[in-house]
Amino acid sequence: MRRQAGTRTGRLRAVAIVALVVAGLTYLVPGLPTYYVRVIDMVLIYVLLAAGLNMVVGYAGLLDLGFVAFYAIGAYSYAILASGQFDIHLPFALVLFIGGGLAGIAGVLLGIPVLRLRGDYLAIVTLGFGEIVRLLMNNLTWMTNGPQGVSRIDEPFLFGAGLNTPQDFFRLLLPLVLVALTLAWRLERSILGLGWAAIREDQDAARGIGINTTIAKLLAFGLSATLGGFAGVIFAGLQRFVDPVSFSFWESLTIVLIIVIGGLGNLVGIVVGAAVLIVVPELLREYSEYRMLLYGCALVVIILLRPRGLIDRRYNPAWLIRKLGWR
Amino acid sequence: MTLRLEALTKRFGALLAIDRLSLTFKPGMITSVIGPNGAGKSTLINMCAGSYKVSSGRILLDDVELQELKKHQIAQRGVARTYQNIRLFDGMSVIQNLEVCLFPELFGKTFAEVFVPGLSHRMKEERLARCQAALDQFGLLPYADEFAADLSYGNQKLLEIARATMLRPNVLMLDEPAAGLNHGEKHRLKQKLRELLRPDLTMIVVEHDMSLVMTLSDHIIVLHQGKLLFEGTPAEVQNNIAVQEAYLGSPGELDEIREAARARANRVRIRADAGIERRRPGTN
Amino acid sequence: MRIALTIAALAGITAAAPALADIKIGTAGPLSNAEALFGNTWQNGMQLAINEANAAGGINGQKLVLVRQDDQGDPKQGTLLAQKFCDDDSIVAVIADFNSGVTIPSSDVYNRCGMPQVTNSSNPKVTAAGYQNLFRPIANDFMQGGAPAEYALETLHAKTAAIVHDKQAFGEGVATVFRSDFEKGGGKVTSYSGVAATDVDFSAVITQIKTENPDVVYYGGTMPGVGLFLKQLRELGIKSRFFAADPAFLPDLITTAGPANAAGAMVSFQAPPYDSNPKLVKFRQDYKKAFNEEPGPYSAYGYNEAAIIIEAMKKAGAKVTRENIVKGLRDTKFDGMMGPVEFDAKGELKQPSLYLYKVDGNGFVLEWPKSS
Amino acid sequence: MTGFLVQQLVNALTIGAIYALIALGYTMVYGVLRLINFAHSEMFMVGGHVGFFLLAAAASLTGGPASVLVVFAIFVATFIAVGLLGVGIEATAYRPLRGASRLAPMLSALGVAIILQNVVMLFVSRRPLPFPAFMLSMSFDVFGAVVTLNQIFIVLFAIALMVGLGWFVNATTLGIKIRAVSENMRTAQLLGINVNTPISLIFFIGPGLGALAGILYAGYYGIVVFSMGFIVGLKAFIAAILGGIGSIPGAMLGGFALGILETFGGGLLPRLTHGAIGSEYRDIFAFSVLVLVLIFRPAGFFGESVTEEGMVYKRDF
Repeated sequence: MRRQAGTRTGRLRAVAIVALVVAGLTYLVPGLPTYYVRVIDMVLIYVLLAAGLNMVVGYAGLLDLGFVAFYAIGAYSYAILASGQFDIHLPFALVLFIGGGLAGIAGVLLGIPVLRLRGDYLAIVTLGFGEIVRLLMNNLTWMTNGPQGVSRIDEPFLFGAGLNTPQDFFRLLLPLVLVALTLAWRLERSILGLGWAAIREDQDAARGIGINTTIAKLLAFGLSATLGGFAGVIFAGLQRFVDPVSFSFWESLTIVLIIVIGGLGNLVGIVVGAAVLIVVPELLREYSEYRMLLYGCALVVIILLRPRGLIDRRYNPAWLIRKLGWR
Repeated sequence: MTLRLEALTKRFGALLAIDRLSLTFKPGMITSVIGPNGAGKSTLINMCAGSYKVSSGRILLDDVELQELKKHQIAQRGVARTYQNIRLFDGMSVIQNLEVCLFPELFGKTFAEVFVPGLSHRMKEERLARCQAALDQFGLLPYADEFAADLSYGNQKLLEIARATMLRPNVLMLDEPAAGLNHGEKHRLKQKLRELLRPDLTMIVVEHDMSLVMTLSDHIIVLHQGKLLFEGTPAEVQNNIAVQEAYLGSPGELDEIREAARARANRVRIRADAGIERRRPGTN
Repeated sequence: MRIALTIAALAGITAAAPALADIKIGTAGPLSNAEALFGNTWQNGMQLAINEANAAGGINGQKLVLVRQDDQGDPKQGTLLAQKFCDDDSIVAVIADFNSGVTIPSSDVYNRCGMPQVTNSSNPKVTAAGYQNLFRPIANDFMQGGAPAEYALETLHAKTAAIVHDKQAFGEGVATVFRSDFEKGGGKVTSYSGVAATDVDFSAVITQIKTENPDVVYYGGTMPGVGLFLKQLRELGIKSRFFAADPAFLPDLITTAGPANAAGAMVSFQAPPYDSNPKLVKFRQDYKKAFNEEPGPYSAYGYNEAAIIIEAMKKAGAKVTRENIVKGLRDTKFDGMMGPVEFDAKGELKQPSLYLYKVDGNGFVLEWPKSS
Repeated sequence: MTGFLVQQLVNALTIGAIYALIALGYTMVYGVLRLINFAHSEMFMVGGHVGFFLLAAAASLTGGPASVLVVFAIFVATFIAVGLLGVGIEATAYRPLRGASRLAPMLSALGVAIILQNVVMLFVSRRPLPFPAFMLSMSFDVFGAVVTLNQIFIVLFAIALMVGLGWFVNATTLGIKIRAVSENMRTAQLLGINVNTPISLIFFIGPGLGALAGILYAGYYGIVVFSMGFIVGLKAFIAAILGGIGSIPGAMLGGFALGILETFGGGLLPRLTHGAIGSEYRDIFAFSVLVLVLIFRPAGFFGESVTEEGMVYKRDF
């Protein structure tokens, strides 16, 4: 706890290291075979999603099994607002905020009725919400094209440059994810983050020390959903095709898997979790149809060996920051 | 501040836990609430804290009607409490248990805290400084970074009181603070409560340990079946037949009262220990 | 473009080199989800074609290899796989994907690396982008849904139709075509309902249909849904003529629904009867020999698609490169197992053929030959 | 119209009975371990396949269609086989995780589900297998509705099983142990009950019933396929929640309720709204009802609804 502000040299070192890593990545990764870059893009998108879900599940202790709904809302906002669907062609940057906003609003709207629910009942209601959203996307054909999906989505433009290769998206995603993680971390250790933790540990006692649990929970739902929305918009921009298949209940479970396997509530763990859960299935590709079988085995083994997640909670961002010598 | 109850009533279905109770708790003194099991002591605290809804009657903090308010609003009005079986935030560190109490005060600044560079750390340090002071006051500073659940039972009790004091309370309600404490711990507790008492603080203690009650309290309220049986100074209470009857059904010596109380205290200790067992953070 | 050239150069070298590397063809389809049967038997069909080509000495001495991948019918994985194939220079052509929802995004990727892509997805949108490297040697949904409508109107003189689809890209696609064509032809659609692809209990919808008592019932969807739907349709005593699309061209349809219930059901398929054409008879025998099971609904298509690529490779001559294969495909002109194959500018089949079969006993008999 | 309604009702009860049987497995496991057992749906699927092969074997032995006795024997055999599978899974994949975060066993169950599904797909059959009808195909006309013998059997058999289970849990010592454990595992332990026995028992009965549901389902629709578990399982779980998870009558009621919701959602909605809301809105309808029920009655129909007062909001996973 008692950390004194780091020395100037320490900070310089930290900055240098981070800058070096980021620069290195932005220089090296695009040099990799495009397939790897695409995989890394996917990992980053799932890091965004997981960081979002983690706010609700990891910080506030509210189990949400329908998180994919917000991902879908984000993706469909870009698909509808930047394609021939209604011949609307808004700029990517704008839709990024619209999509995030819409998802955030949806998050709050979902939050209001479920405030009283806890644990698995909450889980099931959110599951239901997720399915409802997916089914709506599948049924509201006039808006979403139903199962046919929205194709020929505009190529995203950012600062006048077109984003069409996975490399471009990596250059967009890396800083975005870093910012998101930083903010999530600052949020975690902010007073609101502590409030969430208190609600997670003992909601009644949390009220007893004057925490307005209603506001705190709605903020958790809203903020996490917003992140999900961002991820969705970027996904739609990368795929340039969106259909309901991509937002099944299975996706929600994958995101829950990521945060649990990484280490619930630990941002470092989340990054590792996302990497593992996206890369492992890719590594198993050569086994073609045996792939999912092996994937299932891998899941069970990992969970049995490390039920509290791959990354121990003491290796959290604070530890990272100390190691870097920032403070 | 003064806490006044007016014709306060609480029903659980058919059971009448508190029956048209009117009382006044004055600031600057320690008021103990005693009475046999089921007299409605904890119910009283739970209503004042907003954990239970009031069936009828009013709870007035000076002239604010608490029964109208939500639980967190009551807490924000400076009504702090501890729980009969400890309710700490087990998965959080000891210091975080106090830090989070600044939520009502600092929540408005969250946005700035998250987005303004550097501010996050500065605010954190300020908070920690305040909490460390509070911890130090209760001699818990050495445990600052441990999990609340890993503290000894006595220290958990202290931490809970420390947490309550973090709210800068006007009313401090302690539900069986001594239950399960050994002799030395009780002694320290007594001193601590004395230190905490400020002229503007109304301290309410629900306790079974008669020796503690008699030596600690300035004023004692005896409840029986949800009604006020008697109130007065410790001396007056000790010499009151009605009180003894309430406890033992027949007139008896005060030692017997003490005996009964100690026996219960032990039971509580056992239950509470089981409680801790149950609340080890079995989580990530 | 540049990539394609470099690859061309590389491939040129390998072709010249004495040590002959294998020529790889990639394919991606659903192998581990509910559609695993389709994906697997589809790829088996390709395997068969490739085995035959290898038996015949391969392509100018080089052995052909089929790289089978699983996309789980998931667009995200489809694009990842597309990239994987693109990056792998030894892959000179792909047969991908099975689901339209996967092919649409993956074709973007394949197009960037000039990968010759032969697809099995029948959704009209697939070719909307007009990619020059994308070819579809099968009839699209317009044909698939249109022919039965025409037949119902002209041959059966049907006036009313109830339409059900499984809310999937394919099922809804053909169902909408059937509806519009049926209505254009003056027929009346009594109800147009969607069910879930995973459904097995259609009694709710069927009970509704029963009250409409339509002349024909069209089901847009895949197995086992079709079979169960037909079974329950008959069990609830609806005698209307039943139509389904090519996923139902399977013995499973009859076993699932039961011969009595299946009798008279109409199924559209893109190949002439297995016994009509020696190639098909042989194919069926070979398939059974190779995989000791009946061919799946798309095995014949898979075989055909692989055969088309092999044909194009032969044209490519010494340099079996992505570029040359695309050229080869462009001017494909050969008589495939399922009829003449020739592509128009959009990469669509010039003369897509469709046949309507009628369930009779334990088999299908040709009811309505049609070629436009 | 009456025929229409009766028909829909019969359909609803049949599928509802199957949901209810599966829901029992979820509800019992949840009642004790508070675990959403995602693998349970695959027990149902495996059950269907085991039944298929036993019936096929019986047919090849006796030649003609299986007799009542044989069918009964097959039911018992399937129940035991899948029950043992369930016990094995609990011992290997869940027991080591007791005391860990409650999410861990849930996700381990998910992994098991994936494994089972793929094993059946890869090593048994990708193809939907035509399930032999073990019931005489007899049907009656009730108010213009077609009611098959099979449907009647399914409903009655399911109800019988559930009543039997209810009796077992309430009357027998083992059953009482189970209830004790589900009331409060720690107290049960303090009382010297070896909690593993009841838990294993639950993981025997639950999957067993799921497997029977699998056979009934397969017999009713005449098909088994490796992918049949997930959706049905999900719906059965929702039925369990609707009824109030942890309660056996609740599971029963929830099953029938969901069955009715679905069939009427699919059959009646289009009618009432004159096609404005098509049958494709069936699941949305069902899920919406679920959400509403939980919001207004957070513990389902039969679950003991905790009042704001009794509630201790400790972290729950």
